[in-house]
Amino acid sequence: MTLDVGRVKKDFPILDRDMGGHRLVFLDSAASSQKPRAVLDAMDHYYATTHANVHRGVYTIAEEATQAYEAARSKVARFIGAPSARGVVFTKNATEAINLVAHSYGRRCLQAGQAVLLTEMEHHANLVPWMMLREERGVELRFLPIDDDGRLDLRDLDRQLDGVGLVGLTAMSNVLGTLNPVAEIAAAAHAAGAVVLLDAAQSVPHATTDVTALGCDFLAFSSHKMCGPTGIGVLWGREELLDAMPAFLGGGEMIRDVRLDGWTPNELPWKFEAGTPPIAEAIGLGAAVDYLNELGMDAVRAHEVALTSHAMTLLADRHGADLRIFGPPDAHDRGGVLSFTYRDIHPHDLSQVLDSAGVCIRAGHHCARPLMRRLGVPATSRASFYVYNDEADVEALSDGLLAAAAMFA
Amino acid sequence: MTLDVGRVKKDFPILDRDMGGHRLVFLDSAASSQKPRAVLDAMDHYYATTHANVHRGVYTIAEEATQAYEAARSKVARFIGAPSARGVVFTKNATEAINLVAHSYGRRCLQAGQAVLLTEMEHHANLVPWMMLREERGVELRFLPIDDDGRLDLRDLDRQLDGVGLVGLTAMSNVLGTLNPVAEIAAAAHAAGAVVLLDAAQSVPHATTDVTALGCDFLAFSSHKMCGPTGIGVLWGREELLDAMPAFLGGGEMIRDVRLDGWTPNELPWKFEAGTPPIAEAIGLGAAVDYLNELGMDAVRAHEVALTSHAMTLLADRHGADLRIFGPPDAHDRGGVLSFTYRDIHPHDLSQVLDSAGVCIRAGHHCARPLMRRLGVPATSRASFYVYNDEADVEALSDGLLAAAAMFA
Amino acid sequence: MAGLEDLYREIILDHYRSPRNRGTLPSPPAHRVEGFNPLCGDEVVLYVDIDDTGRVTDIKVDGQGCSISQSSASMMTAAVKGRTEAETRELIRAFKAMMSIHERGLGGTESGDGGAVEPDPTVDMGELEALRGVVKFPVRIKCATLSWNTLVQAFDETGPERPRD
Amino acid sequence: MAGLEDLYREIILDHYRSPRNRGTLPSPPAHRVEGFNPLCGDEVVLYVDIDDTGRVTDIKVDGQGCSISQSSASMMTAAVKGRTEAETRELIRAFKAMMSIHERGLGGTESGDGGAVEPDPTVDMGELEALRGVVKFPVRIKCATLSWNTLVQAFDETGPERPRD
Ligand SMILES: Cc1ncc(COP(=O)(O)O)c(C=O)c1O
Ligand SMILES: Cc1ncc(COP(=O)(O)O)c(C=O)c1O
Repeated sequence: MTLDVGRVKKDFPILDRDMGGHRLVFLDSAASSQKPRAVLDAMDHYYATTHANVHRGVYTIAEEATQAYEAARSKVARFIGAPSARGVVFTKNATEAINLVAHSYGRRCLQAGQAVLLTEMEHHANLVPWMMLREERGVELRFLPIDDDGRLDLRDLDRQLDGVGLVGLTAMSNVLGTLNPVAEIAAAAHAAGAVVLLDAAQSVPHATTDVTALGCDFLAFSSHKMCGPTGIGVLWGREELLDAMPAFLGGGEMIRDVRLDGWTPNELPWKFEAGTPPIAEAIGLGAAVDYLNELGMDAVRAHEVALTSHAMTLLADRHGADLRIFGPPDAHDRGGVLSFTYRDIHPHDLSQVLDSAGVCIRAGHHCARPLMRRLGVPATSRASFYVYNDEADVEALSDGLLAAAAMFA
Repeated sequence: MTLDVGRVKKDFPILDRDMGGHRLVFLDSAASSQKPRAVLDAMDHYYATTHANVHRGVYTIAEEATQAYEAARSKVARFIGAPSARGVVFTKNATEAINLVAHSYGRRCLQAGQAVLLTEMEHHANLVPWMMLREERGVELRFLPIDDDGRLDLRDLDRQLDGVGLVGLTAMSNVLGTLNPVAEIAAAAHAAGAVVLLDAAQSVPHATTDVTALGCDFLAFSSHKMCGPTGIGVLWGREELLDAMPAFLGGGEMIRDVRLDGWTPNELPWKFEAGTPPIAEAIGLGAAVDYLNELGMDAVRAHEVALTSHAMTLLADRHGADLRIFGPPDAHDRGGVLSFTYRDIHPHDLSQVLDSAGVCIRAGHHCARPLMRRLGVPATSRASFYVYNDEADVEALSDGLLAAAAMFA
Repeated sequence: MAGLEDLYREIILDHYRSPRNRGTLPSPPAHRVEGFNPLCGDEVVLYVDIDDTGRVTDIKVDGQGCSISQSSASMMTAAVKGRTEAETRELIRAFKAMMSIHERGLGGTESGDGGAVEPDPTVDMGELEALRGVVKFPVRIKCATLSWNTLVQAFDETGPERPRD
Repeated sequence: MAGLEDLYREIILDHYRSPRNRGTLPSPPAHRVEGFNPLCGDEVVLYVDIDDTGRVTDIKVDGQGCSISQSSASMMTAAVKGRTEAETRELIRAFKAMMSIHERGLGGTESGDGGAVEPDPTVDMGELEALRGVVKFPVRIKCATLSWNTLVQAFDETGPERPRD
């Protein structure tokens, strides 16, 4: 099955927008993807026919809302190969999901003296929560280094795992595109007695995910990067771990009973969902999962590998040494994310010039400042691909580079 | 200005739904309100024309998305009379807003030995986070009692405030409807050196709010109860306090800089917004604020007082001693929430019978189990009013009670 | 919307209005177990006399709840009194199977399975058949199964003290 | 969408390509101040010699950033070198006023005020006028004002050491 990008583009209403005489060429899906009509309609339909608060109402629409909300949870569970929906917790974004693990597992389940092993290529979302833990509890943080191709350097892994209680790593770098060898690292981590948290914010939207095959213990991702709405993310965790962890946020829904002298937590997954959850957002995410399943995640991945490979070749051909692309040289080793520097034009200026032709790329540190330091650049430009991008979009990118070169020559 | 409920009803698409031959009579807005078309369209339009991640993009749609997101913040600030939008933090719901205060202010700004004063009528959202603090830090919790009309008993307030660092109370009880004398309590609390957190989840949707006049230091509420979408809530706080508080969740957006050896926080309000925020939800909330402003919050309040007063009279007339309504007897002292018991019919059964006629009421403990214990009931039935309810809805409720009486006679 | 008559069968209302085996038993010797539905606050307290062989020699129900949880408890006591552990567990299984057919459980990711067992056609449900309509009202399933889950707990807690059959 | 020519005026590109007063000064005696834009990572390092009266006797810029932040810094150094503190602060005020007209600040709840001051028509902005187009590109305003805010910091930090004028 291959993607019919022409048809896919029609599913995304924003792509019809006129950008001052240009079409919209959206190359920033790694920051947040666009949404297909089906997702927008699912949410609108929900609000227009079924909305009520979930889990506590006896009446019909409350019951329907609850069913729809929980059905979305089951869809998400199947999408990531989770053995059961009980391990799927809805959060507000991937960041909250990681914070939940850092708070609840990090503060209460890590043994005294155990370290946390991260990598040099982590997004701030998988750095700052652990730094907060370091400040508060003195937990040691270690960082797996990267090599010059932007791959993790695992030669010293066993020594680095010694005394580690949790390994937190990204499945795919949002800057380098690097796909990390998660199963291998997870096996080593488990052998060393550590649990593994996978930041899958960049991988779940782009390739088939199977938490069992990956061998991770926690998995965090966001809806808005996978055709779903903003306002919702997911933490999946192994049930034994989630069961043993203390609750994180307190309030309605996450309790079994409350008395003035104490409270008892609810069952999984609700124990971790305090307050009114993102109901319409869950339904939108469920519709996004349906949409991606219809395209087929293997087709999505194949499309992105092909397009990335095409882009790398075309850009190298046309721009030669003016262009420096970071990360693994082979498109099969990476996701559809190209971070680059172009001549000595500042990424902000590059992005501005491209924008005037309707081309959206990101300029900056991509929430990975430690990685920027490691790469020795203050910022990069980044183009990222998704299901609605095609070779014409790569062409537009390449033309924009030439326009910028002319302007700043 | 009075509400034209007939016209208002037309703004809410769900009210057209056919409930097995009945119209939908939605009397559960205290749990979550319905959404007007204008709010749904604002979100749909945003996604279909403007979506991109906020705050970091140079390109046009990212800039527009950022402007729209921040414009929503300014709307919210004006809606609650906040001196500046810098004190308005978007959270996922009111519950997270309260947890933020309990974590960040409670763990780091409360002095050793200081107690927290709550009330017997709090929602679990304003109980459990403090109980967690009690378990973790040994902070003493005190509870202001209520009298038999469901009003706070303030006779002992000064003594109860002695040694208190924070007072957390609801502006309006979600069970009793009681409107608490916030300004008076806040003045006493400040005199005793305590800060005041107002749980305004039930008040902001229903009456004009002015944080300065209320005299509170923190204010928490949810979008989904005020015609806005799920997935977003608000914490407002006095800037001096927020500035002095440590960040809560860590990740992108809330940082100024990250190095492997540490990080520095961003400015307000972003310091408290980790990760991709609920962008479309903020825009929907902004549209809800516009919608409510157009109706006029004074008109909203007047409508609810009139309808509540009418309902209390009509129900007492028709059902006499069969019906026991909790809370203050005068509609002016309360919001549009009626919790009641009817004969000895269990609230679940009552709600089920009403549902069969399209009438939605809530049955249960309303996330206020300690209050249920104080009232000496395991559960109540609750009907709550909003802008789209009218006297015909009260009629339907009353008829439903008679049907239930016939069934369980 | 399913009709109310599917839920509130006459026999259910009868058990609700005149509950069987209502009350308490001295405990010990009776085993006392509490069940609780956190969503609605319904509580059931069972007092069960189980003899050495596991037979339910007496059973009483206390607590409060809606018509469905109350009548289900009442019917259950009538059905299990005098039965052996094996018979009781078989009935519990059959009842829960009847209740879980349409239950949206979180036990599995297959939609609507919830780890449900097919109802055993050889078990005679008697009056309990009247509760079948509850499955059309998913929120109420927890009401109907509350007392049954509590009874399982009673067996599980007392089990180790007696020879298993 | 505003056109690129509003942003990238020829004079801006000229300052970007050939920045004035680029480099460092020995510090001390020069005052060294760093400015940082967390959103894009742009950094500016100013070295300022301020004499006892507050006059800017020399100024150099180091660091890196986009064309807007670099050219704004370059133009600023050219504009303030030799000026008194009062003149410099007046120019800073006028420049920030020009930049903030359309800024969506969070300082106030009135839309788009951001505590903005009306530009002072008596201050001659000279070349700096070329940066006016930046206000049409709100994300870039922070780039344009970075060096100016850093200069304010330099004055604020050194101020206490000298007699105020
Ligand atoms: C008084 C009160 N406080 C807090 C909340 C919690 O709001 P949310 O569930 O949106 O976080 C509610 C609503 O359920 C409420 O009624
Ligand atoms: C690798 C990675 N991790 C985590 C995140 C954080 O996701 P969110 O901002 O949705 O919480 C992102 C996206 O920005 C990301 O790319």
